[in-house]
This record gives sequence, C-alpha cells and structure tokens, in this order.
Amino acid sequence: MERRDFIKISALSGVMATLEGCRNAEKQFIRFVPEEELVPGIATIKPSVCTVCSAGCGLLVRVMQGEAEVVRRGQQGLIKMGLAKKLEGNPQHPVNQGKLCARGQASLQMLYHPDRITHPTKRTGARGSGEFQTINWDDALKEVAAHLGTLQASGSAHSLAFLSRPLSGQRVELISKFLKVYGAPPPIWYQPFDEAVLRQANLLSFGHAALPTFDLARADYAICFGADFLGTWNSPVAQSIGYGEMRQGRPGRRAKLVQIEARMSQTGANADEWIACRPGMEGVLALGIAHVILAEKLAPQAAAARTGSLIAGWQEGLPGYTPEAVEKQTGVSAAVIKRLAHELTQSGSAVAMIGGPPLAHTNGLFNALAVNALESLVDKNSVLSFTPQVGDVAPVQASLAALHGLSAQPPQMLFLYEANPLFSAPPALHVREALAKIPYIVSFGSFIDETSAQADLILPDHAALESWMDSVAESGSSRAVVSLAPPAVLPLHDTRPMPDVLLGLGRQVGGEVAKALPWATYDAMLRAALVPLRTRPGSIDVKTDDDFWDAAQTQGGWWSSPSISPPVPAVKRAPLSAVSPQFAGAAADFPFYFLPYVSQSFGDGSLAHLPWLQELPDVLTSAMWSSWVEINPKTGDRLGIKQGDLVEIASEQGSVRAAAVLSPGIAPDMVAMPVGQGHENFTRFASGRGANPLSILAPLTEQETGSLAWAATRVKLARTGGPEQARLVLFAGGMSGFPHEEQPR
Amino acid sequence: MAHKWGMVVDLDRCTGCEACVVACHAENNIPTAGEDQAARGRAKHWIRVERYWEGDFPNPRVRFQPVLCQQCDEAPCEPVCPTYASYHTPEGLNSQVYNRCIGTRFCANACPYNVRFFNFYNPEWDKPLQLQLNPDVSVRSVGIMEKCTFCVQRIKAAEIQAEAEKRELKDGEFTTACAQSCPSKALIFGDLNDSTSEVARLSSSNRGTKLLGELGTKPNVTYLERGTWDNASHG
Amino acid sequence: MRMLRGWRRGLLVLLVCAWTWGVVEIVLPRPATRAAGSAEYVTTGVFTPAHPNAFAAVKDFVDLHPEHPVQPIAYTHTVHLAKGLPCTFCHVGVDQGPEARIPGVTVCMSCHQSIATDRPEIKKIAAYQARGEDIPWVRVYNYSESAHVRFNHAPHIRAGVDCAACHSDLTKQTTAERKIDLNMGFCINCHTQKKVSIDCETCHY
Amino acid sequence: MPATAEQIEQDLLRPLFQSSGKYWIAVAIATSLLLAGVAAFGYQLYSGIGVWGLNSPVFWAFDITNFVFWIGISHAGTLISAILRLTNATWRRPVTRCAEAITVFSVLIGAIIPLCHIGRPWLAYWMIPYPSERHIWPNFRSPLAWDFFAISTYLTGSTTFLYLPTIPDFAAVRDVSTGLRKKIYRVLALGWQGTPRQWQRLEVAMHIMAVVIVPVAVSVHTIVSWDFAMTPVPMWHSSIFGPYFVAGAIFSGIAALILAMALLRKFLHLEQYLRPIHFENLGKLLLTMSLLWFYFTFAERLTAWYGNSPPEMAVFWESIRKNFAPLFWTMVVCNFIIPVPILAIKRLRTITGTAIASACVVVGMWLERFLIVVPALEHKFLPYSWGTYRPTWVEDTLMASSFGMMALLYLLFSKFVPMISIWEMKVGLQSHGGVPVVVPAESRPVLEGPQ
Repeated sequence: MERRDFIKISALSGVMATLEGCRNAEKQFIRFVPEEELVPGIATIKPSVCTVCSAGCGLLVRVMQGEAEVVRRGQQGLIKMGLAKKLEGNPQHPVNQGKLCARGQASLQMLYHPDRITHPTKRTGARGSGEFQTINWDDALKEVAAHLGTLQASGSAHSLAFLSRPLSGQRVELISKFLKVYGAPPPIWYQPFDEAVLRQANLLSFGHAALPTFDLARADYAICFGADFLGTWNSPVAQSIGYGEMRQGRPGRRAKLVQIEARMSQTGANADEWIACRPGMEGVLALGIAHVILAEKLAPQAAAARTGSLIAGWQEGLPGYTPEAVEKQTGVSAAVIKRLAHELTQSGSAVAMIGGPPLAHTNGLFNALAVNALESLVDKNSVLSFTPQVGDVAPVQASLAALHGLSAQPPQMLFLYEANPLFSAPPALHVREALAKIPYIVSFGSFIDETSAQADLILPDHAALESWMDSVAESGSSRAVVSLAPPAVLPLHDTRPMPDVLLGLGRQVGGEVAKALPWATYDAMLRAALVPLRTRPGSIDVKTDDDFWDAAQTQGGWWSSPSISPPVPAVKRAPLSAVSPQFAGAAADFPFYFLPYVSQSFGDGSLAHLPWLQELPDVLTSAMWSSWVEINPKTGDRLGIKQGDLVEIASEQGSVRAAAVLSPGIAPDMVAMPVGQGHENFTRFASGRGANPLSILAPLTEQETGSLAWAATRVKLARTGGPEQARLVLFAGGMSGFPHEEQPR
Repeated sequence: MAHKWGMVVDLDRCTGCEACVVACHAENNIPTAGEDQAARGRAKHWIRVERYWEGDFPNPRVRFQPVLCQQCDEAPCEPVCPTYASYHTPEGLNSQVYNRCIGTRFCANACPYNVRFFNFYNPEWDKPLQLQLNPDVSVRSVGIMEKCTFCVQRIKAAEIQAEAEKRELKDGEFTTACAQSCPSKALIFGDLNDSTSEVARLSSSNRGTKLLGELGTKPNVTYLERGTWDNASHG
Repeated sequence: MRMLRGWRRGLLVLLVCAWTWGVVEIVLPRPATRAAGSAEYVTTGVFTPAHPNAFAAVKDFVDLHPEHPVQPIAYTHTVHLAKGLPCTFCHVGVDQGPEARIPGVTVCMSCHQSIATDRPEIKKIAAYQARGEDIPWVRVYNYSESAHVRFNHAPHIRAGVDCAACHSDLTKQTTAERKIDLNMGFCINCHTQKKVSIDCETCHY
Repeated sequence: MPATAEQIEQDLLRPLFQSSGKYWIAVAIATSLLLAGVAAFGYQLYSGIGVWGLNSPVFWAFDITNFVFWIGISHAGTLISAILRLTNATWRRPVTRCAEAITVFSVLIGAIIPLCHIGRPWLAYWMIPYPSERHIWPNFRSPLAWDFFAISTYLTGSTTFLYLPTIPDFAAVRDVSTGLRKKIYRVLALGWQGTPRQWQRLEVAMHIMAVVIVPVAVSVHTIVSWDFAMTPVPMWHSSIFGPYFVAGAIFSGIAALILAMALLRKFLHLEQYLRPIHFENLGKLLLTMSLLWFYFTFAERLTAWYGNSPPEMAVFWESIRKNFAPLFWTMVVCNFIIPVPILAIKRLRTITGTAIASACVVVGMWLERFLIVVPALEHKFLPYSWGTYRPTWVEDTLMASSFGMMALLYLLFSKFVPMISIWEMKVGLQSHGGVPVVVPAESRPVLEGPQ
C-alpha cells in the first residue's frame, strides 16, 4: 500500500484488517513438496568455485533451509529449499587458503539478484528494445538446434561464432570441441583487461605463457611496476595472503614494498615508497635500475643471462640507461634509481613485478621484458615462479584480433556467454555495428546487459552456485590446482546450465557433434576429465575412480603436491630496444594521460549489478554508487575544478562526464577513472549510473601482441557543472566531504 | 574462566581490500541503503576502512584504518542508554539489545568512533535478495540502533556446540565474518582471557595502540601500528 | 463555548477535515522508490520487516495471536503420541539446532502410504502429495519479529526441558494449541529458577 | 493603575466571556500549525525517522534543539515568578501568571518532543520505572532517565505552582458564571470560599512551592545540559554546561515572557496592568542575562581555544569560521550585539525596545542550541566519519507546530483563566509594602457575564 493512501484511509484499513482477521497474503501461496530435505536451522557447508575473476578461488558455501517463492510447473508457490547464505574461502584450497575478497563475497548476490532472467526468453521487439517474451525450454532449444542444423546444411558452419569472456577448465574444452566438430572457428574470448602482453613476455623471458605466481611470504623486498596485486590483478587473494606474511608474518623481518605507477592504486597506497613514473616508461626505469646494478656489479650479470638477452644492450651493461638519462625519460630522480638498485640487491630476497597499466601501452611488451630482466637479476630465491599445470593447456586469452574479425566479417549466428563487449570494448572497435549485422544471436546470459539485450534468444544459465563448477588456477599456488564443485543449491528459477544446454544442442544437431560430445550432462564430462588425475601425487589418495570423484567433490577439487615449475629456456628472439609509448591525441590538445583502471568493486564492470558492491565505499575515494574521475588537486586548482564538480573528459573518440575527486595520489598530468559504472542497461542497480571510461578509449594496440593498449589515450578536461549535477556519493565526510582529512593525533 | 572477546587489527597487514566490509554485510543482514539514502549519509557499514591522506604529490601517503565497534570496557554508549538496550555482557561484549531499544540515538552520539547505526527506515530487500538473509541474525526493524556484534551469533553457536560436546572452546575454532574473510590476516579475533590465544599474544605487541585510547574507553580492539622499513637491518 | 455551537461548529469540523485531506494530498510527497534504480525495472516485490498494515502493528504491540489456529489437516497429536511416537519423529532437528521441523507431506506419507489410508484426512494429505504440494500448516508458536529473539531448541532439549514445559501437554490436543504464552516473563522465570544466564544477549541478537 | 477592584475584575474577566474575531483567527492559525505537526508526526511514525534529515553521525538536530529550546523557555516563568515572589517584588503581580503559564506549556511541549523524536515512540513508556515480568528497570545512570524524572517533576511542580494562585480566581469565575461553566469552575476552585484559613494555607503552600521550584528549575536545565556534557563529544564534554544552560534558559525565558506580555498587552488591552515599568524591570533582567550569557559563551570558547585539543578545535572552527559561521555570528548579534544597547540605554528600553530585543534573543537562543547540537555531532573524532546535516520539511513542520502548540495553549488558557491574577492585583490595590490583605468572598461584587 502506498504511504499517502495509508494516511488517508488508515481508519478504513483498520476495519478491513479486523474483518480480514489474521490471514495474510503469504498463506494463500501454494507450498510445493521440498526437492531436497535439510534439517531446519542447521547449516550445511558445501564447496564451490569462485567465478568472478580468473584467479579461481575455492569457496565454501553455507547452505541453510529456507522458504523461497518460486515458480514450479507454471504455478507460483513457496518451497522449502537449501539456500546459500554466505560464501567463505575454502581453507583447504591452495590458492585462497580460506580467504575471500570483497567481489567473491558479493558474488552470492548473483544467485538472488532480483533482475535475473528466470526463463528462456525470445526477443519480440526490435533489437535492443528490451522487449522479450517467455518461451519454454523445448521450443527454445528446438529453435537453436534448427538454426544450427540449417547453418551446417547450407555449408556455412564456419559462420557460427561463440563469444565469451575467458573461461577456464572444462567449459573451455567443451565449447572449443563443440565448435571444432561443428566446423566453426574457435571461440572468441574477450575481456577489456586481458593479460596477453604479460603472458607473451613471460613466454619469452621464462618459457611460460602464463601469469606469474609470487611467493611474497619469502620476499624481503618487492618492487612493483603498476600491478595492483593486492586489489584486482592476477590472483589478489593469494597475493594478499603473501603480503600479510611479508609484512608481519616473520618476526623481525619486514619486507619493503616499492610501487611504481602514476596513479596510486590500492597496492600503491600500501607501499612503503610510492614513486610516480611517466606512463609507459616503466621499462626504461627498470633498465635504469638494472644499469646501476650491472655497472656497480651489485649482482652477477649472469643471473639474468636469459631474460637479459631479450633487451638490446644488456650484454654491454645497458649503456644507454644511465640514471641521469633515465631520470630525463621517466621523471624519477637518479638518486632514487641508484638507491633502489642498492636496496634491491642488498635485501635478502627481492622480487620485481609488473602488471596492469605499464603493459597497456603500445610498448607494453618492452616494459614487461625489461622488468622481467630486472626480476631475474635481483630475484635470488625464486620468489617469482609459475603454477604447475596438469596438462599443457595454455590459459585462454582474450583476443582483440578475433573481436576485430567479428566486426570485419560478421558471422551468421553468434553464441554469447558472459561477455559484454558493447560495454567493455571501445566503440572504436565497432562491435555494435557487427552485432547488428548478425542475423541470429543466442545469449546464455543471466542478466540483460548491453550485449545480451541485442540477443534474439536468451537461454539463461544457472548461477554459479547452482551449477557444476570447475576451474584451473593459472597462478597463485605452487601446486597444480583443479577446482571442482557440484551445485551447492538447487536452481531457484527455470534456468539451465550452459554446458548442459550445449551438450543437449550437440545431441540435437547429431552427427559428428553428438559423437564428439557423448556425455549426457556436464558432470559426466567433468568426471571423465578429472578422474585420470587419481594416479598423480596430490591431495587425494584413494583406490578407485568413484572414491576419487567423491573426494574431489567434498574437497572442492584436486591439487598436486607442491612443485615449483621452474623457468625453462627462453624462446629465441631478437633483443628489443627501448620504444617510446605512443598515445592517441596530441599532447597540446589533449594534455592529460587517461587511465581507466579496474575497479576494486566491479572488476571490469561485470559486477556493477551487485548492490553490496555498489554500496562498497571505494577504499581510496570512499565513493559509492557513483562514477568519478581522479584529478590532482593542483590540476583542479588550475582548471577551477573542485571536489564533486561535474567534469567532462574528452578524447579524440568521444567524451564522458563524471564527478571530480581531487586526489593527491595522481600525477598532475594524468586523470584516472574506474571502470564499472556507466552501464546503459544492466539491472536496476547499475543502469544509467555514472560513466564508462572505456567508451572514450582509442583503439591503439600493443605493437607486438595486438592487445588493447587501454592506457594509451590522452584526454582534455573541462568543468561542466557543480556537485548537484555530478551527484558524487561519498562515504567519508558526509555529502560535501573532502578527501584530505587529517586525522587528529 | 569467562571469555573476553577481543580483536587485533594489524595496520601493517591491512591492504584496504574491504573484503571484511562485504563479509559483514552478508553475515549480519545489513541492508543496502541505496544511492539516495547513501547520499544522505545513511549507508550502514558495521566495519569500514578509513583512509587518511598525508602529504601531497609526489609523496602522498595513505593510511588505512579499519574501524568497527571497539567493544569498549568503559563504553560511552552504555551508561547513556535509558533502557539498558546498550549494555555490557559478562563476556565483555558491548551489546545492543534490539528489542529493548527505543531509539533515542543517544548511544550513537556518545560513541566517539561513530560505529553505531540507526534504522531510519524499515530495511528493504528487493525479492528474492532476502533469501540470502542469515537466519541466525535478527533483521532489525525501524527505529533501532545497531552495530558490530563481534558476530555474537557465531560466538553463541560455538559456545553451544562446545557445551554440547562438553569441552572448552578452542582458539581459532571460530572467528568473526570479517576476520574469516581477511586475506592478509589483518583482523584476528579471539579470547583475550586465554593467554595462549593469538589475539592475546598480539594484543600485547609493542606495536599495539588503542584507537582514541586517550578517551579512556578501554577498547577491546587493539591496533598494531604500521611498521617501517629500516635499510640498516637488511644489510 | 457558545461560539462553537450550531453551524460554526459544523464549519470548523469541515474545515479541519478538508485541511487534513489537503495536507495529505499536497504536502506529503508522492511515493518514490527508495531502492536505487531507474523506473523501467518494475520491482517484483520487496521484503521488509515492516508490518503489512496498522492493524498488524497494533496486534503485534498488544501481543495478540490466535490460540488455536485452524489447520488444513485435522491432525491429532493425541492419537500419534498415544501410539508412542516420540516428538522428534516428526519434529526433526529440535535436538540438533535452533529449529524444529514442521513435518511436510513426505513425512506424513512415509507412514500413511499404508496406514489408515481410507480416512478422509489422510486422503486429503494423499491429494496434496499427488498434486506435488506440501501441507500449508499454520504456525502456532512463534515469536514476533519485533522481539528479535534467536531461540535455540537444542540446548533446552539437552538440559532436559520437557517439550510440554513450553508447548503444553500435546497428548491432550488434536492440532496444536498455543496454551502457553511464550512471553519474556515466561522465559526469565524458568531461566532464573534453573540458574541459567538471563543475560540479554543469551537470546536477543 | 486601575482604580477599583471592580474595574480589575471587569477588565481581567472580560477575555473569558468575550472574544474577538481576531482571537478565533489566531486560534485557527495555531490549530493549523499544530495539526500540520500532528500530520507530519503521523507520516514520520508510518515511514520512520528517515523522513527527517538526520543521518550518521548527526543523530540529533532539530528535535533536540527544539527540546532544549522549549525547556529553556520554560525557565521564564516559574523561576522568575518564584524569585520575585520570594523577594516580595511587588511589581511582579501582573507578570507572574503569564510567566507561569509559559512555563507549564513550554515544559509540556519540551516533554512531548523527546517522545516524538525517539525511533519507536510506542515504547516510550519503558522510561517509566515499573515492575515488569522482564525484571528490567530504566537505566538510572542515563542522563535521559534523569531527564525523564526532572521534566516530569518540573511539569508537576510548575503546574501546581501555576494552579495554586489561580484557585481564588477560579472561584471568582465560578461566582460570576452559570450553567456548565459554573460546574467546571466549581471543580477547579476546589471549594475555595476565601476564608482566612484558606488564604493562610494558600500563602503557605505558595511559599513552599516557590522555594521548592527554584532548585527544581535549576536542576532541570542542568540535567538537560548533562545530556550533552556527560558524553565524550568534542565541545559537549564541558563542566560549564550546567550553569551555561541554566543562564541561557533564564535568558531565553525572560525574552519569551517579555514577548508574551507585549502581545497580551496589545491584544487583551491590558495597558493599564502591564505597564512600562514591568518591561523596564524585565528588560534590566534581560540585560543582566545577556551579559551573563556572553560571559559564559566567551569563557566556554576561550577555554576551548586555549585547550587547543584537535577534536574540539575542529568543531570550534567549524562553528566560528566555516559552515556554521553565519549562524554563529547571527547568534552573537541576536543575543548580545542587538539586545545590549537596546536594554542598556534607558531611552531605548521601552516596550517596543524590549520586545524587539526579546525577539532577537529568542531567535539567538534557538540558534545557540542548534550550534551546540549539530556542529559537534558532525565533527566527532574520526574525520573520515564526519557528516553534514540538512533539515527536511518534516522537521520544519514539527518545529512550526511546536510554536503553534504554544500559541494555541496560550490562547486557550487566556480564554479560560484570567491572564493576570485578579486577587493579587486586588491585593496590590489594597496592600502597602506587599502584605496581602484578605478579601472576604462575600464582599465581592458579582459581575454579570456579557450575554
């Protein structure tokens, strides 16, 4: 009842309520027979796998019986069922060891999200109009199978595409296999912040095309070039565990952390020393430090013989990288460079890390190789290593080229899974135009987002907690890790797991596809893939396959005994000379470097629909529910921009508006914006909120790998309005707070 | 011996990742305020990570400081409550009895840490988000103060379990939601009266301070100061 | 006094009424969605601990509740208990944790698949099962949400508290009746007698 | 000065029997305001206190400001009238009743506000100590519990203090009226016949009450100040708050009294009774209190400034220089800069002059309370958790409604009770040196009520 009506007719309603007695609406619901019997009030703990980032942490789900409003057999009613109440880290899991980050914790809300797509739906209006109608699964699947059949029959099987965010585990296997036998090209993996550059660099330097693992618990000194390894980069939980140990886990031994970046990240905020370096020049700085080490013979040159050979001039002691020369290029003083070289080599166990923005320049690979060379030079105790893998399956990699291919030659039919390029790819890549040309798009999305709003048919996937989950850890552990979990709860809605749908489609398509995918359900496929691990030394020591399968489900996966995967001889390649980063936009017109960064709350934006994360104050700005742009206070003064003002950020590609946050942790010639807000259409919590910095990125790529150089755009700033227009919600200091609180001591 | 629950916050370990904040929301049925209410200063975070800037570019420094209810032994919030809704339990917890609270909000004003929150409205969850609510914790209705309870539901569950098994509680047998999630182990919870517990050991660390200790509130949360890196000791 | 006689009084009453209506109409804001989000998403419903209406609020305040709710099935505790069934046979969980299960159709039919299948009430249960529905039992003993009580059965069972101490003698009842008023005084009395904690946080959190 | 007892009775009973159209318009306006407040409160009750502008960490604002303000106003009456009675200041006679009425009504309003401001008003009865099955008593350590007792005592005491000297006047009304009215006043007059014994008892009772009510009044506002002073909030935790609040209360009370008298004088045509001398004398009192208020404010701020404790200085500068500076300096102007010259210069200390000064003081003292409550709460110890406060229309309405309620109660009071004590005026007529002279009841002229 509405409030105003209440007051008007409160007396009347009192009488009505008296007549009505004690009946209330809920009691008129049908109650369905429970599908699963749990003891009420007692929590059951079930393992699962976290899917919100690629780290692949192990979960424990606290499941308790509750009463849910559901639709069963077309009728609405109440059912007693196991409900997931809380996610914790799985203490046995080698990656996260019982710990879990904010995003992982909040992923629970994906299960109960009020805007989940609860039934298969078919588009009725124009594309993007958001008009859908519910259809039943049989019809939906028949329709897709018919399309697949027609496509194959007409000899254009190659015109089927599958676009997904990079996955891990058997889902990759399943999708790839399906496409292969069907005759389609391999899946297109896309996410905005991909790691192709670093994987390539690591392949060249260390022989592993993978993200590195850092045993920070053994480090005495860490120098990190741009990687927000405590916040969002690589395997943040595993790295945070190591960080805690590196700080206070060893009595009397406290490591130093030096962070080099032009915008202070969460990791930078924790560093003992924070050094601003000119964007894209991190590699030069690393080589400047290496120069001092080599020149003063602080470490044997041979220590980095392999990785050094990839850098031109290494053998000669990097003559071009004298501290003074480097100071000119990077803005970091020669004295600091020299001091860092001494500190790095004098500390017991040092490590150099790179990740994030330094790789997102046109010279990203050079930066990575340079830091890798420095790493080999100073890392005496193998703080950096690589997580062993069970097979030689390389991690799947986001590919801008493939996305380009999609735009260049739109396929006849597209499967869409957990990828949202309309939000996360710069418009300059013309994905929207490509999608418009594809006649038939099928999405497995659980939510309407910008991309799945374009779909012709949506076959909603189960939430992760309702599905069989598996993943392979690329990094974060000294063991090979295969995480596995059965569904923690029964499905709430009329959804079906994507793998099962794909297997079912395979059967309907028949022929080779059905033969290649003989499993009835995904768990059968998982079992077939995992059971061979029984004979390998690891966390499960049982006699039979059945026991292994059961134990893996209870434990939340299988992991090998610890074994460090050592660097292997590097791939031969001509040495690289220093390359300057290129930027889109002339410095005169666009005076500011623009850094879109992975949000602590929303990752690449795919978590913006979770209310817990929307209301999570950003730890550096304390902003909630908002978009903002970080500006140095001096720059703000110069441009007449005050805290909370509305600012237009314009690049050659377009402009966005966001509230200004004046932050001392950013260089005066740079502005930064978190990625995540600015969704046009992504549930009630994210739609129409803030601005999307990815939408003004220039389509520059890293020269060698072709991966998106997302830090290579330049912008200009202008104040366009006051705080009323900007609507910046800060947790700290109330409505008009300023971030420079000085705490009285 | 009776328990005395306490916590250690190691500022040198804390990375400001805010896993604790979401963990607390999930565990304790803390409603999401929404943008409008958050803009009015009514977002509820029983634990928050405060951030203090020191210095300017190019040498800015940041201090993170998780602040939750300090469970003071001499809590300013307790004597001011006219109905005993805010009182001290025998186990040293600074408890808020929801059903006894009439909502004077005096306790929140008296609290120097600003860790008490008021239900300005009845909380709301868009269905079916409410299915996540923890049945072990009350859903607080309008007009009531609430605050960090040190996850009293977990304390009670563990105590009942230990009693059923006729044994003493073990250190580390359970912990609060925030401490459980904390990746860098910056939050340590336990029994201060158990001299062998980790929290008791860390509380007596020479890095230990109390937040606003000069006010004499005698908090049961100890902050361990950030360390410094000394080049000389790493020769 | 005299001034208020006759038409003037009528006028005043009319004025006050019109005025109140006006205030409600004009001054009170139109309802706005408090939850964030744009209008295009239609809220499917909101869960809130608020009372559904003023009457429910008053009822809660004065602690009014039906003593003998009408149940969908005329279950007889008398008969089942006389046959020697222990309470925990149906009310599973009572000795393990906070809650006692209210048995569903599956529990009933596990016996009544073969026992007394011809009775009309049993036929009703069988019909529920055939429709895939559970029995919509009406809760008899419950705490008001505003009491914020986290009651846990198991410690009471372990302490040897008889079920009847709180739920009265069910051997004499058909469907359960709320014969004992489980107010705070009732709990406190017993806790005081048995010398167990009467600390607020024992039950309220 | 009216010449005769008949004249006095006629003049002072007239408002009870005759009312102008203006009176009813005033009543209608006051009622509207009150009803608006009732509606706003209903809305608040239904929705929650979220309809106010409160937030974390500003959990008190307009509500407590108004509470302290009205309790402060209440010190007009009782304290002044009691002190004047005790010191036998003869000029007090026409002043006491309207002062005491202000007290009763503003304490009543002051007592209602906390009931409205709590989160769950329906449970306010838990403040009352009564044996319950729950075995819980109110927390006697809480300043709010002290408040409850202090205010209920003060309300009872000041009602009695107002009632006692009204008994002979009730009898007078009883004697001149007929019908239902006579019945009501018969009850109110408690069988007053004006026998010497009754007069003697009344004198004794009034004397006792006058003695008792002074410490009660002082304690009430001291306890109200302890709501703040007993918490470790910067700029609240101060030992000066007790006397500061009492002085401020008397200050605002006198101002309210002067205002009320000026209005009564104008609207009830009491020029003959409320004469310049009364305004002159009260004006002098107000001047004293203004100086005292300034002394306290100065002492409080200077001590805080020299103490230089960072949390206090944050609040200090916030109110003096930053967001609250306009309000702060308005307060200083209203409470000191304007009233002191007006009241100090004899030529300006006229009825209009004192009324203007009083109006300023009422505004200034409201601001003073606001500036005590809000800036401190906005800026407690940890700057990260600082907040800001803006009132909403609900709070504005409730505040306006409290003034409406005051006006309505006062208007109705003037309709049912002579606003100036008839018998005391008569005593003044006959007495020399302030010794009361018993007026035998039978010697009174019977006044015919207008038809």
